Amino acid sequence: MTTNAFLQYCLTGISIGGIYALIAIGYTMVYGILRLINFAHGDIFMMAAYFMIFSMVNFALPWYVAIIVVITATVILGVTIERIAYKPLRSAPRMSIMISAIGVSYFLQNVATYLFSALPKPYPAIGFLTKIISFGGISTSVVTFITPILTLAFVFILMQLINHTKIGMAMRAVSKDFETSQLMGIKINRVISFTFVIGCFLAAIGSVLYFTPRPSVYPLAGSLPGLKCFIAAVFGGIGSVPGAVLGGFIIGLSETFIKAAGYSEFSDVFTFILLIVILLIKPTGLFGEKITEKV
Amino acid sequence: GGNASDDSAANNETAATGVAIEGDTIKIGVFEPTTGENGGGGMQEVLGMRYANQLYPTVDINGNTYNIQLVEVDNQSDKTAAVTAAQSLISSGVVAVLGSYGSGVSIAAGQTFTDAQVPAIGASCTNPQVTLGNDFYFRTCFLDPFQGTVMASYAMEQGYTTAALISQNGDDYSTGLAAFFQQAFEKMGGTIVANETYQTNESDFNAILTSIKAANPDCIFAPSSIATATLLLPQAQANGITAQIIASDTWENETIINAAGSAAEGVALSTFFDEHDETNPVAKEFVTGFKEYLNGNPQNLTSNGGSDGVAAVSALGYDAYMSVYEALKALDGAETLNSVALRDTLKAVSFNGVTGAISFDENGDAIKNVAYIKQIKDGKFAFLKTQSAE
Amino acid sequence: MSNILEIKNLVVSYGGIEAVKGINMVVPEGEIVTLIGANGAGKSTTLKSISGLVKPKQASILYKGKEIVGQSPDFIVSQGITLVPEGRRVFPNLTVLENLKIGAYLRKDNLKDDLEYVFTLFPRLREREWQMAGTLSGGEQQMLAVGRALMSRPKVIMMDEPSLGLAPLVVKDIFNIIQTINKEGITVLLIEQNANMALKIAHKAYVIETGTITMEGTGDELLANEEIKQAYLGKTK
Amino acid sequence: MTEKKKTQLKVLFSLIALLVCAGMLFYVNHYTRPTFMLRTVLQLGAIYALVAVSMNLLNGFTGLFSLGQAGFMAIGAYTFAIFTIPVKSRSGVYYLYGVADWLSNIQIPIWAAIILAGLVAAILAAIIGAPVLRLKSDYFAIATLGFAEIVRIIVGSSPMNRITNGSLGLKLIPKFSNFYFPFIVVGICILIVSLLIRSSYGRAFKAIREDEIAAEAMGINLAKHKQLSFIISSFFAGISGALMGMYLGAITSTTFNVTLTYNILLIVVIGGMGSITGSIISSFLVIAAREWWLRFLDMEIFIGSFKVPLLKSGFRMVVFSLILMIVVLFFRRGIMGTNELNWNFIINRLNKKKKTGGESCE
Amino acid sequence: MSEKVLSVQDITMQFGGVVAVNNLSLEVHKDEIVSLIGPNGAGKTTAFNVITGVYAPTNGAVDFEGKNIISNYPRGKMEKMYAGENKGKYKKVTEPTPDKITKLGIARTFQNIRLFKELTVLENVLIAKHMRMKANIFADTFLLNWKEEKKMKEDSLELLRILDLYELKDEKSSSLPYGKQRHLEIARALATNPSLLLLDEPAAGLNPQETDELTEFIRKVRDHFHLTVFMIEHHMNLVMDISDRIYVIDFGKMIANGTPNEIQNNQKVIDAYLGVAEDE
Ligand SMILES: Nc1ncnc2c1ncn2[C@@H]1O[C@H](COP(=O)(O)OP(=O)(O)OP(=O)(O)O)[C@@H](O)[C@H]1O
Ligand SMILES: Nc1ncnc2c1ncn2[C@@H]1O[C@H](COP(=O)(O)OP(=O)(O)OP(=O)(O)O)[C@@H](O)[C@H]1O
Ligand SMILES: [Mg+2]
Ligand SMILES: [Mg+2]
Repeated sequence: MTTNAFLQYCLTGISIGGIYALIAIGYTMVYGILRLINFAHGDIFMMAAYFMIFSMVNFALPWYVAIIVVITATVILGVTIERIAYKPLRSAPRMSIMISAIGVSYFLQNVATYLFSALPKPYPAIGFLTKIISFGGISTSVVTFITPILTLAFVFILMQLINHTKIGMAMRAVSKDFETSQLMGIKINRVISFTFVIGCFLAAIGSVLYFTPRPSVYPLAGSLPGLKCFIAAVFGGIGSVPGAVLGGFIIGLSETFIKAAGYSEFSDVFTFILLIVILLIKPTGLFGEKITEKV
Repeated sequence: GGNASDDSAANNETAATGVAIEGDTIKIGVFEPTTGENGGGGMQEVLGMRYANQLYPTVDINGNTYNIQLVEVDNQSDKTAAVTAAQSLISSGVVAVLGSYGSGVSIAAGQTFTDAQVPAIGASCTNPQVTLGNDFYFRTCFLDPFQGTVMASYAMEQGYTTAALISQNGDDYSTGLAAFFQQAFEKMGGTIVANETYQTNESDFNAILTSIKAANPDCIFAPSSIATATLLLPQAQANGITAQIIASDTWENETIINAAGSAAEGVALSTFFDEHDETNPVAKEFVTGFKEYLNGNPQNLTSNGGSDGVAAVSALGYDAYMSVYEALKALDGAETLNSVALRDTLKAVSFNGVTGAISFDENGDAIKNVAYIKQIKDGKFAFLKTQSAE
Repeated sequence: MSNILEIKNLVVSYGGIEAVKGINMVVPEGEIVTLIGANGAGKSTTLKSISGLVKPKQASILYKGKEIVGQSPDFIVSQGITLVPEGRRVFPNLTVLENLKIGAYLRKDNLKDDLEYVFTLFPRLREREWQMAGTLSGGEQQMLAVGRALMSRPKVIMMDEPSLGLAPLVVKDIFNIIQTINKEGITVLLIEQNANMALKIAHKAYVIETGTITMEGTGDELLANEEIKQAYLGKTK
Repeated sequence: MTEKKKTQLKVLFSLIALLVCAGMLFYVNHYTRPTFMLRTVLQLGAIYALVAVSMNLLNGFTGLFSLGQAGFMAIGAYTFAIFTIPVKSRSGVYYLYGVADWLSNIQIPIWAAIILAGLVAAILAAIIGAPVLRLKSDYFAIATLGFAEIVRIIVGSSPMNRITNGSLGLKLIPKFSNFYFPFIVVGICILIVSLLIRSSYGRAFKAIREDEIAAEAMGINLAKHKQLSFIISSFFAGISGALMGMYLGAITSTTFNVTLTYNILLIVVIGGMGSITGSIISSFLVIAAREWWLRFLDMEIFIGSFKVPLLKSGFRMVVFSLILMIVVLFFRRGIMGTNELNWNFIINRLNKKKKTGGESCE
Repeated sequence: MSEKVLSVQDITMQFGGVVAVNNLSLEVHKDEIVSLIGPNGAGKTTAFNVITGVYAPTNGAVDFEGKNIISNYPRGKMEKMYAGENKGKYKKVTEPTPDKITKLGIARTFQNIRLFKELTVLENVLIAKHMRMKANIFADTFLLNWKEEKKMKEDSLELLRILDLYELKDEKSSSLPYGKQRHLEIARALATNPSLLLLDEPAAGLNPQETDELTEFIRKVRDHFHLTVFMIEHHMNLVMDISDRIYVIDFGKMIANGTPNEIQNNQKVIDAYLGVAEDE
């Protein structure tokens, strides 16, 4: 492998890893607060892409307005889903909520097919993001370059929010105990909605960064990234934000290099084996809380 | 559980005679994916069938006029769902079945149709396994070994000696075609310098493309789904890949040009049909009529990906319907009117279709020995040449 | 003295089974009121109903004359009624300091004095300010739970078995603290298995048996009652 | 009434119920059109019932949240297919890559292949179980999901071309020899699982579900019992995979993807985690609803010239997903909860209705 | 004095830097009732957890009925962090899992009740009998061992009858009143046929009256089953009433041991744990 090729792979891996990280945060935060594997998260990400198409193609909005519209619409979608499909099941067994999440996932995929047809739709180009930059033999688009930077910036802000603000404290409290949180005067539904707001906000941003260099949207476009990001969240220890980010980058880089080594057929096999091996060494992921039950 | 002794004669009683034509309606099943991975292409194939049904809604047999009714089911591009979908068609009393887009689901459901003795006519399913050893499956398109060989000869003629392959793991259409191409290309003296695969619903091809770029092939053969094409092309462009990209019939779809834009320029592909072919009057008539049909209903236009481009699969869907229609007409004068008799008349059908003259060989495959090679130029599919397998 | 809480005909059922069957009781402002009764009698359920954690089948609960049935727990807390729940329930993943701060979640003013106050009551907590609450011992967690409740500056503090599983020395501390905060004007509604001590400090007491109130009176009255001695106080040493 | 008499009565009633079921199957077989959709629904429902019960054994009874069922089904289906596709048609099936030499002439009877399918799945479970079972709750779930995906990808990969036919999959798998076949196999398997559940080992599994630490303190060897449950569950998943192969006639690796596992999971949860009869009822209901009753939603229907709104291809799955959500909303613990639809349950229900309370049974 | 049943030798249990139990040694003799008391967080439950195999001790050994059953010394990562005494005294590693310990004849209850909530009272007890079953899973599934199963059931019912739980046998265990749940936990432990019974705060959450009843219950159990009882408790009435001997620990270390009378008057214990006795 030449140095150039190596750098190119690194860039690819870090960039896709950054997007995985953004989406994985959504999984991990929802899991942290509701202990729910939100199977629908990948599909919310897919819907965000359709919102972009509508704003920029059908309503001809300029990209900076469109992005705001997309973020708003995605957040509303996410919060609505939480209200309709998860909130009524707050006191139900965990598995029932999980089935509701699978239901939402099927629902979004099929509604998208029903409304927009299963044919891929072109994702609108955002001028400056698609510009090609090259330095020393490596050529890449702006978006590939800024994705990891944006990811890290968001993660930094998010960590501040969670660890050093009142709402962050409330989120951590709610994640452990609904009833007692209510007794503190915390409106748990608001806090949970807020968690979905953050998750969906990042999914919307992630979708812009993801679909810009892969400009094609179809109803199943969210399912594989969804699964991978979920795996990323588990890698890092589900519930942990820095863990999800690290997991995203690990998956992005490892699958890129495995493909680079010529084993593209087995890239997912390697990823899963890596996951299982890591779990065997650290049973709750890299940054996961140890599940120690006091006897 | 049950302890009653088996009495399989009862099972086969009706099966021996197939499904009879009764009443004044003839039901024809449409077995296509309209959701899932191949939902888009499947829907376009359905559009062709619906259009044909709209043009030829009735048939006269033995002095009676029958209405032909399409019964559509969605096989969800999923092999498990496909079998039950096929069963539900049989259950609703269809005498023939059209479809499906995507060979995998057709292979999965083939046995169901055979068991029920109901003939099925595939439109665009190109895998040899669909009709092989199945007396009730026909198809209106050419086969993958042929298509793979055609593209290999095309590549050779263009002077390409090295090629890279990209195919979808677990997808019989994609891997099958890649394998046929490889066989033919290597036989003709070419070398495969890279053989990459990806998972279903994969949307990031950067790593694969970087490897291929490093292998520096003359051309890249990438048989895949429409969705994959729209993702692969822009990423190839972004990676600065200059090798000629060639592909197969699925790629003849305007969606790809719309989605990939400039990245699609120059791609060459084989297909069944040429929209601009002036020499075939049937095709010419079909194209004008079909465009009107699409534009006449916004929902049709949405289903066709938002444009009125005529996809090859729509044309094949039309021809599949017409095959059954011709076979039904040929039933005129027959004593027993049932699906087995229909199968027998299908064997002898011969007519001028949109995609050329159609008649079936002993396997049930349409006898076609040329493919159209097209190239994307200025955002359009431009006819390049016809190519036969040499 | 006026009644800060009035509970009329409280009925609660869990999936068809009535746990509380029409309880009537009052809590006079500024007093310590205790509820005693066997396990499963419905004591915790009564407190949970007041704080809105369970929705009663029927009831009228007046707080300072205003109906609070049907309000959400966070609203009820905001009105000044705080519950120290059964089994401590500190937030294990928050530090001691954060646990105290979250007790004052609804308040927008400065917390400094109140923190200082809690730390004076429980010097042990000041030492453990930065420790994760999950790693505290049982007694420390109980102190934290009480301190956390105080941080919301309640007018009424309800405590559900605060002495459960605590060492004798700490039990005494807890009862002392209850009296201290009561002297500062906070009304206390207390559930205790340790009926001896509870009745000793209570101004008023109710006995609950299988969901109904069977007896009421001042703490001393009940302490002297033979039936109560028989049923709840056990052998006196 | 004495306990003994009661038990005898229950056995009698159960036998009658069994006969009624058999009779209904007999009726369906002989007096309905062979193309009747009910037949398909019953057969497919039975296969799903078995795999759902096998998943329930793990998830519902032992409390191990596993998402690996599709992987074990894949192993079962492929094992079965590889050893039963008629030798003479092998070259047609492996038309592209050819068949491995050692394989080209092996063909074993159907029943042996079914058992072999279960065994191979069980052996694999034994191998991966030891390390993976150390993981807790969702981490175990993800590890098993990962394992299932690994199996699926490897089965369909090019190095396996000459054994599994790689991406092209296998076809000409022997079909059910008669209508009753799947019901008999599934019936026997579910009977065995039910016997297991009520045995002392079954109780030990439930103890592990309720509280691992207490179970261990009661002398139950956690590792051994979890391993047993995992292996047995995989065995039956393997068998159901074989039946699925027979039902489909043609399989490819993508048949056994994550979605299949999700579908099984939703059957289990809707039926009730920890209820065998719940899983059975729910699989028939889910399959019937999705594959049969809701089909009409996919078709445009005209009444006269009036087009019924919304109906169009794809609408069925939209409605299906909504029904899913509504069902879990109203049956939070599934249709049956942890109860079984048996005589005790029915008697209790009746007693409750009559408000007699009465003494409890058994 | 009669023979030693349990002998805990120099046990240290360290969680990271936290030393929960520090070089603790104690003995329990046949047919005794011995109590372990101490402030919250003193390490009492942890000591129980070590004896029952939930945690492997960092250092030290445990003998049961004269045989060594647990032994460990600081190894690996712990070697450097180890802060306790008696380093190097123990060289053997024996770390049985809890089920092995139970099989040897030590049963326990838990500080926070841990019944199998969804299961009936009878099933709770039957599960404890599973361990001693001889049949393998195959025989058990296909009812080949029906005699054994029948015996198991009869024994369990007999046990419930002795302990006054028979009437409740078909109730879901979580629906029992709290006091009865405590009784059931003990019944379940007894079903494993132990010779040593460890009780962790059996009276927690009980009112004084119920506590008195429990005292009788424990006595009855001890006499009927000829058991040795080792118990953690904060209710001094119960402890002083029932115990033959008492060990007191604080910060993981033993600070006193002796008869109830000695302990009640031990100044160290009063300061750390009991507080000044109230005049009554
Ligand atoms: N969430 C619940 N679901 C069903 N039943 C419940 C629930 N919570 C309490 N119960 C039942 O309601 C009754 C009253 O319970 P409650 O907790 O109020 O009693 P308590 O007097 O506080 O007893 P304790 O001294 O044990 O705390 C009991 O029979 C209990 O089993
Ligand atoms: N798994 C663990 N990890 C870390 N620290 C632990 C763990 N288990 C116990 N500890 C710590 O060890 C110390 C002793 O705990 P233990 O539960 O043994 O106390 P105890 O004497 O039983 O107290 P109580 O009377 O409150 O039950 C405490 O400081 C506790 O926080
Ligand atoms: Mg209570
Ligand atoms: Mg303890």
